[in-house]
Amino acid sequence: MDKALVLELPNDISSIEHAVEYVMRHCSSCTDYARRLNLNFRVGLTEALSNAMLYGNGSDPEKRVRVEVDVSVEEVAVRVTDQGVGFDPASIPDPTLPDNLTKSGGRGIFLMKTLMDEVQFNDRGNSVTLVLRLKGEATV
Amino acid sequence: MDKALVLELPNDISSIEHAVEYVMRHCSSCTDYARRLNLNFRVGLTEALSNAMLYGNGSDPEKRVRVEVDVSVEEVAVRVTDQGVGFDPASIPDPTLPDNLTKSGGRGIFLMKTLMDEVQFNDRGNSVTLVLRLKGEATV
Amino acid sequence: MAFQVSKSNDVMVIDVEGQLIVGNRQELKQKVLYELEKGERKFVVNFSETGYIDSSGLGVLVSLSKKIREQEGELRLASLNEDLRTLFELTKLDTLFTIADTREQALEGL
Amino acid sequence: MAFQVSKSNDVMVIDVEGQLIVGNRQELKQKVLYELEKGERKFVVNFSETGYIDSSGLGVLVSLSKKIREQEGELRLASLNEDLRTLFELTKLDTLFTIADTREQALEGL
Ligand SMILES: Nc1ncnc2c1ncn2[C@@H]1O[C@H](COP(=O)(O)OP(=O)(O)O)[C@@H](O)[C@H]1O
Ligand SMILES: Nc1ncnc2c1ncn2[C@@H]1O[C@H](COP(=O)(O)OP(=O)(O)O)[C@@H](O)[C@H]1O
Repeated sequence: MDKALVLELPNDISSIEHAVEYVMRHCSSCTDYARRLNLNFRVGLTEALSNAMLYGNGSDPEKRVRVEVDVSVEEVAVRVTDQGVGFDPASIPDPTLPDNLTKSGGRGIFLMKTLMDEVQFNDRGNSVTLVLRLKGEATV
Repeated sequence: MDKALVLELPNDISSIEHAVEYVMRHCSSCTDYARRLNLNFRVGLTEALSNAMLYGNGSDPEKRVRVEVDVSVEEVAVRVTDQGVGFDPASIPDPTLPDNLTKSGGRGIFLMKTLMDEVQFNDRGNSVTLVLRLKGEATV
Repeated sequence: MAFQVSKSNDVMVIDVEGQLIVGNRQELKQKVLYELEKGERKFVVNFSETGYIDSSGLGVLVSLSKKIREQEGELRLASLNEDLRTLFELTKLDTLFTIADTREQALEGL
Repeated sequence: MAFQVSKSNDVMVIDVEGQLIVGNRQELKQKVLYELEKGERKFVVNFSETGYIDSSGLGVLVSLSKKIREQEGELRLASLNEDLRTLFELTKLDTLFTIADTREQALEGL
């Protein structure tokens, strides 16, 4: 991944909103895709950042989150890496199953996967790469 | 310097404006200092970034600029580092001298020094730290 | 970013101005639970001024809805824009909530 | 970010909307030099819609002013807000330019 833009964020959930907005503005080729950017990308990145800060880094203010953004004409890719021990994303239950629908949590990774064109975790599970394609069919 | 926020920017002058705006928003304790932030800090950081990209990195698109931001209640400090060979800031002439007034260049470092409370270059000259104090007297 | 609480007859209406996200969901939760404890039972959360809800925002609505129903109250949602509605549809939460097109429609018959 | 060029009698007025900075100073330079080559001699750069000028923006104004004077023309600046005026004062460029409070005042007697 060609690291066009890199952010290292403090582990502070109040920094998420501005960071997401900044990354969105950085993607100047994205203006034609306002809806997919505003909904799909914004939600995907926000979920990845809050998981990194809350679970990966366990809300530890000393820890940091690294965000690598790579924009091309075809796609925008963002990798979010936390300093945690990781987890097994395959173990996350489907939040849309009737039994899970009334649970207050468990929708972050589902939304990421549903809204982004590609979601890839590293083996350890402390780094996730989200890809939104700017050409071709929109899935949602 | 406690690295509250770190940006690694592509060496692209069109990325300066959004980066400056993002850093300014990151400084939430700065809202009481709108004028000093909007004028002094914005100009100081913009000048440091464009010098890093144009001179330090010689407009090379492969090079990168590192921005480290540290905000406390007392001050906001930003370090801008390029991948160049550096220069001797003491050699820069005063652009307000009559002979220099009609030159088109040479005002960037002067403005940085005039508008920020502290401007410190490293020995090599490829890294500058700008400090804006949020308490006490405003110099400009 | 603010939650405006107002009363319309016996219904508490909460306008979400800005975002409902991980950073401020507790504030909404506390405001609604405070009114519930004071004895209020009918709630409308109005999203006409809302830019964005994340998964923890959705979560807080689910948990509030449960708490309100336990007290035999009712929570309705109103004025979701297209993006927000998509989020409810994807997560199937549109089947869990009564969602009205407008604040006025949400108030009708509550 | 845009430069609006309009003509008021025999004066070219350029409105700077947004910023005049390292990223777009060449655009302003080219627009003014184009008009100068076409024979225009009187210029007002109006900053009432300008958020911010950096040192290279100042530099481009200095170099344009020189080029215009070489052709026996005149460049005036107008409507600098307090922050922008401070930049001109700090760099002593307020002594180099005719700066009018408003666009109308700049046009008077040009
Ligand atoms: N970066 C991470 N590091 C460690 N665990 C994680 C990470 N991201 C997610 N998880 C785990 O996956 C679970 C599901 O996450 P998610 O789908 O976002 O829903 P929620 O945040 O509501 O729990 C979390 O509760 C957490 O246990
Ligand atoms: N980061 C840097 N690396 C190398 N040289 C620099 C750097 N910053 C400034 N300089 C040198 O200092 C000179 C003066 O810079 P400045 O005061 O910003 O005015 P200007 O940008 O108009 O030349 C530049 O022309 C350049 O030679």
